[in-house]
Amino acid sequence: MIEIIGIWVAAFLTLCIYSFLYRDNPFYRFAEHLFVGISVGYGIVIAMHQGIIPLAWVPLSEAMSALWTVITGQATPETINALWGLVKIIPIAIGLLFFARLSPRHTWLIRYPIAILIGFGAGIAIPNELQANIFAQTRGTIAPFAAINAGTLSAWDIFGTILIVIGVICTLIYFFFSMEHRGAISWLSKVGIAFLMVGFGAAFGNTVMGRLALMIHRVGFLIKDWLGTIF
Amino acid sequence: MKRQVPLALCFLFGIVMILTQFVPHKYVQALYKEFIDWGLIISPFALVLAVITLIQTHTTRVRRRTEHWQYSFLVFAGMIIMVCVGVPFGEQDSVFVWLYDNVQVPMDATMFSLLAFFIASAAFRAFRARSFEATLLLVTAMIVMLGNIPIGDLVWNKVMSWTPWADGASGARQWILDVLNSAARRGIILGVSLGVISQSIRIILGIERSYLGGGD
Amino acid sequence: MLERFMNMDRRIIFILIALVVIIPTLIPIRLPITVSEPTQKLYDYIDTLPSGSTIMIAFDYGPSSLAEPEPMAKAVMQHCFSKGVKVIGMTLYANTPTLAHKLMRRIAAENKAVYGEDYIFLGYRPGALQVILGMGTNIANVFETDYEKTPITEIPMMQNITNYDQIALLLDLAAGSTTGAWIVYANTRYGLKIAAGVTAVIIAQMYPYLQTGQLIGLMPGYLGAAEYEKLLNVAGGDGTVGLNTASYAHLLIIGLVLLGNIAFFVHRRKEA
Amino acid sequence: MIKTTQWVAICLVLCLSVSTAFSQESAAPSNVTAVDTPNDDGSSITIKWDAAAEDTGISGYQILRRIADGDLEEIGGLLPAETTNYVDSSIQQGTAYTYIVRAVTEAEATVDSEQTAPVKGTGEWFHTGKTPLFVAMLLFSAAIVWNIYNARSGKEIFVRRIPGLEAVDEALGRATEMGRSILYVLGLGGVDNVATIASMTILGQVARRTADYETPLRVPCNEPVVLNVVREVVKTSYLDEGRPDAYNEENIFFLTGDQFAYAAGVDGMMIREKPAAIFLQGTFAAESLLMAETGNSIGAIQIAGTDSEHQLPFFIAACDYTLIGEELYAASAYLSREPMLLGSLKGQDWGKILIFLTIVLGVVLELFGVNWITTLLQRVS
Repeated sequence: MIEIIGIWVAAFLTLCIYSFLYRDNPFYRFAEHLFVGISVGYGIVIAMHQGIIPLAWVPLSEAMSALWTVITGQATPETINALWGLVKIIPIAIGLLFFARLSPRHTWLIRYPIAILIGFGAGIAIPNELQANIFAQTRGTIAPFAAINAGTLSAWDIFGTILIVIGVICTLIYFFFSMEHRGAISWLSKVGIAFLMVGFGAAFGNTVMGRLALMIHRVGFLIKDWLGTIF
Repeated sequence: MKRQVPLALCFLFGIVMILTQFVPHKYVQALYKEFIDWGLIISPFALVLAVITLIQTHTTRVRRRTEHWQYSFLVFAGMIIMVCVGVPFGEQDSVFVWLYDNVQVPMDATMFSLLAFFIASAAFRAFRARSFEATLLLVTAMIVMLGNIPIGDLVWNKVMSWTPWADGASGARQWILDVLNSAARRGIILGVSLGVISQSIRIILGIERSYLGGGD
Repeated sequence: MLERFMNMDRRIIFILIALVVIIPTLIPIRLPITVSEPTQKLYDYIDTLPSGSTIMIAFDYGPSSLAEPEPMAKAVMQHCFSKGVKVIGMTLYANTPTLAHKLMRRIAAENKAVYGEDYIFLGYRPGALQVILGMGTNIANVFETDYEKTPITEIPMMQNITNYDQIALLLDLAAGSTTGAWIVYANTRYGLKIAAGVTAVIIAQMYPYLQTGQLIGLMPGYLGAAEYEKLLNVAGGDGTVGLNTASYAHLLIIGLVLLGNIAFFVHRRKEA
Repeated sequence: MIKTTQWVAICLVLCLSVSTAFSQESAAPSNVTAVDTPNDDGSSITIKWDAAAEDTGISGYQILRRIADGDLEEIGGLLPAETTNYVDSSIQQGTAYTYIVRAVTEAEATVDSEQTAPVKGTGEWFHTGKTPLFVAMLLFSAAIVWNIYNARSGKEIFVRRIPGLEAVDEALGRATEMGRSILYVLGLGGVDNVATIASMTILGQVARRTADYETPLRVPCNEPVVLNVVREVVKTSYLDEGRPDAYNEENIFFLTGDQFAYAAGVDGMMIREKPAAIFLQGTFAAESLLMAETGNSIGAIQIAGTDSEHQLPFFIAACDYTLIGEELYAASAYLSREPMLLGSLKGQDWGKILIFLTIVLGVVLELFGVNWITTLLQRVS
């Protein structure tokens, strides 16, 4: 029974969302606002149960009880190790600074957590982007030429490998900003644009199947699962 | 206090995060794991603040009776139900899972599936051979789409069998993706990465500080 | 007229797309399918397994990409149950267990398979790599209990199974990059045979593995499921319907774009 | 210090005596060495030995280890016959281990190698394998800083035309004329995402112009921290333009953190508020086309920009102007004409020239069978 109610609820909401394709209407507005509310609620629950509780609350409370064993003189190496949990007070305190936003005089305090998070992201990004993207992509462009040297590629594959190098270089030239695109540069950057357009076309065409699959599945749900409960 | 300390913190955390990538020593790696946890602990506090602004937005709408104000109650209802069930009983609770499976997931999936319609209307409108570039976009998209369906191969082998791709449209599609698409993607990725790195350097060195806002 | 066609209300396109998706779902009109070699190989491999052997299926896709892998799971499981081959299900995705469990239950019910004897579902454990490696030495070390919280040791079909040595094949139903991990850690390290069923978007990434023989079979998206259904002689299976529908929709979009361009050229000539 | 050397000496003597005690057999694994695994956190030791000759009938190897004079313990199970190394990651840091590699023959007989010298696992303070990465990072940072420094000293820096950005004023002007609002979407990224920061800088520039025009600027956010930063950024722009009165905090609000619920909400806003101009700048995923196509349907001027290369085709198809990849990062420099941003843009171009040269040199070298560039660029974990 509860399952059938579930199917009906899901089917109703599915149709509400699809009604948007016609135009804005009360059913879509109903689903849209409910969706926003439910998803925010879900986000809060996940932030609690997968963020704050396991990462901050559990280590901190363990550290507190460990602290108690130290005070009462029953400390073991294990409980002393658990004292490290006290470190979590720092991020919690930093996080609490966000609430400074609520007091106009202390608003500037939220710059602290924000600066930390931004510094964090920037620091992680530099070596990772360099290695995973710049190094790896440059290497990926060069490496196939070893196979040309070894003579294991067909003429057609060699053509493809060379085409990739031309494509990469011309696309990079399109992204030159501090140079006026004139003469040879302009010509090469046009080749770069051509590569970009071909790449975009290919990616667009290749995505159609996946998007259709989503819709076919949704229609399948409506026709089989939902109408199936009626007929 | 108001500007220098945040900039110093940003610099400090940035540099430490860079160094953790180059120092394999266990103390540094432990610090890295600790900092990652810190990030995950700090962010949820901002969520509380954001939810407060969400509630403010919708109470204002209700109070001022702006158009469609009634729907704001739905936002509250959805949020309160999820929080009341999920916070005390956890995300494994059967009622919470039921709500997730039968309310949130279907709407997620349906919104996602709207793309099937939108991708078609966007293709119809945008894929016109107005210029050389637009023609390239159009032609490759068509070939790749043909290559994704079995009929495409049949048609291709009848009409286009003189092309170098032996196994029909799917062969052409594969070649386009492997060669032309990956060349363009590489160019984009290389450019983007340079942009990301230079912006990150500016942030860490405190040259880029627009995120601090104005004032002193 | 031409101008009106070129700038037609997008809702007409929406209706056409809806029709082209709904009609084939209701009235299956079959398009010709030739079975490709990678799917045939997978079918043959399972077909020649002795009754009583066990295969493992990894449901490595999320709720947003289940449309293509589900028909594949259905076809393969149907094949297994009809041959007396047992199936162990598991997933490397955190939010997939409920979904995969439901799916397995449904397919099993359709084929009158019994939980614990013909199939089980292990569920999810965090740390993909540790899970793949851990099961190589002992499955029970990673999954002490199955998804329904029964200890592995008490499940009838698991009595003679300790690790990959007793598993004839791993089929990875993937929407992401998990197949690579299975190949590197389960095949290279423990010699487990691997096959894959993947969504259309990631097919291109699979060909290298197929060429090196690291994948003994591959089902590419709806097409793979449809081919498998053809081999099983199932009419109107989810894969076949999906493939047909998707084909019609592709043809519709291609047709619309072509017409749009013809109109565009005719219009431009008139203007000039 | 003396203690350690003494200890090592004792161990060496011990090892030698132990090893001489073993009779040398032909099948015994030879040249067995155990060393602290380089470039790790000190949690493992690597044992290496020479491959056995073809006809010795070895079916596998076992690794045995002992702590000081303790008992031999077997670790890791039977290794295939073709292995020539093993990484023992089950060690206690600071403890010295000695190892023996035991060859197991097809006849189930076993032959032990000599015992290795004692070795401890230690963590390294620099990953030598990442030296190229480190050098590249320093070089690029230097290039950026140098160019910024140069730009600050007043040198004119040229920036090529970016078509999408020339449309910004047109879009804002039209919104003002029509008396409609402007919608600015920052995508899904958090504040630790660099594209989001770039988008905020552009938003700051857009806000300066809307402050003058008194056009409402609506910014629905989907990331809580971003919301707080955006409020600061926009407020600052209004202050700088001397229009703090025109700033309305309610226009910058949190919608939801869920990807598709966010798209549903933004679509709803678009269709009800009918903004005249829509900016979609930042990191996007599948929801890109959901928003761009709806925006197109209401006839708004749309200026998109993203570094998510998978979403670019959809923006190209549905928006009037699209900033492709790095153009998003160049946009803030282009709009603000701030020397520091222009300078770093030039630094990025130096980076491109470097990549360009590396590719050309690498290709030429590979064609002649020299692969040191690909080796330098190899991924190390």
